Amino acid sequence: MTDKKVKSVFKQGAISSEFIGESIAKHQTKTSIGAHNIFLGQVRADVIDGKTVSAIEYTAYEDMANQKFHEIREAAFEKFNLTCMHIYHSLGMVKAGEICLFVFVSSPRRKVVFEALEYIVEEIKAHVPVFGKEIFEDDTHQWKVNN
Amino acid sequence: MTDKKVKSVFKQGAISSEFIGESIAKHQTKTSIGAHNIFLGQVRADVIDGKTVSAIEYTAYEDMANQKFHEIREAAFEKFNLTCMHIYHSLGMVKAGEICLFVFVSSPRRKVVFEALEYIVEEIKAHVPVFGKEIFEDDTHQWKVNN
Amino acid sequence: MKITVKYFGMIAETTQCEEEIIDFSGNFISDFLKILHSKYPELKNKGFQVAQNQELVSLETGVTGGEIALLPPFAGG
Amino acid sequence: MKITVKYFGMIAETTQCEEEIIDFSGNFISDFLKILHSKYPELKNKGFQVAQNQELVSLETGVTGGEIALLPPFAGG
Repeated sequence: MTDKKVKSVFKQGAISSEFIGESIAKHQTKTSIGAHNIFLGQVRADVIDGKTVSAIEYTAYEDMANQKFHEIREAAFEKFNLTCMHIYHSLGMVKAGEICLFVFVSSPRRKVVFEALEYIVEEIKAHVPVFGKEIFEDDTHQWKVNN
Repeated sequence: MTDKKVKSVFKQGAISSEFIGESIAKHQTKTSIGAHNIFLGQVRADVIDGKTVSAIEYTAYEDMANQKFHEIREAAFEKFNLTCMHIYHSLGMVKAGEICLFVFVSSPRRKVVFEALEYIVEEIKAHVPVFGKEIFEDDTHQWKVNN
Repeated sequence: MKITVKYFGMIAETTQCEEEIIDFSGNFISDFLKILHSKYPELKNKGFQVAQNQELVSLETGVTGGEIALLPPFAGG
Repeated sequence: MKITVKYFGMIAETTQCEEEIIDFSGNFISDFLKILHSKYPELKNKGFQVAQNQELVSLETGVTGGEIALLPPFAGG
């Protein structure tokens, strides 16, 4: 499965709502699809010890991360009857309120998309080497850890 | 719970990808949100006895349907820690490939949005009096039934 | 009492109207359906639920007046 | 053999570099980490996983050369 071409999932900066809208539009010619499910991760302005997160700066071990994304993708296509799957993750600065993760799955039937989307998002959170520096308004920072 | 104002969930015709993109954009000021989950129902060009579905014409018992949507909404807010919830359903003609249902939930945490979205979509499918006439390319039709 | 009857989807196709007013003097939903069945014999072959004033009811529910709707299988989404 | 070592996130903050080349003559990942721990004593207090040539490995894995990366907790999404 690792022989197939591995394309990059990363985009510099936030993922825009226009980009998401356009991705949806592109699927309207695929008339075997009956259900889409979309997950969006958005940067929260968490307040920690009285300081507010203003942005997260994402870095990644890019080669390994793209390989992991590819493996997750292949595993999901094997487990679930999906017509399409798209994953995008931000690198660099993403401000609070902006979108840093966009996962989009489509299938003829709805049950499939619910299961597949949750599987993919949990796999990404657990296995992809992406790192997040939570930057506070006073320019101090802490390192984000997925739960 | 039925005392609160009941607003209409229905939109005439298909739900556009631009509308969905704009809905996402509106949530970028809500910086307590960490996760969005979106379900889109798309009309399938199913082939039945050699004839292809070209569109579905939706009708509804509108007052009862809006009341049911409202009850589903209230129940979901009670069960799940949601920041926002939006539901839109088409009435009238929706062509194959176009979107007829848009359900959008947002929460600080991802686990919540997965559970809530599936709950809401299943409730809509089971309890909302919306009817669908599947129109074939030769202008004959059959009535859609949710499974 | 006067009942506003509403028909939807494949049921409206059978009755060839979406709404009518029927004068009714019985007690139960089952009595009311007898009238509809005799007016529209084809209804017997159709699956539908009955709502009275926007709440689903059973055959044993009393008719309270207002609005009765015949709802074919739901197809939302 | 020459090993390219990569550091990320809070680990790169500790080592104050993102990549370096270390000449290594031992056998296991555990041996390799001893070298890093003596060079960067603060690493002992940090949680990280080790990847060799993009695959997670354990302390008992043999060092095969190429690329070793120190990965702090993941924070994707």
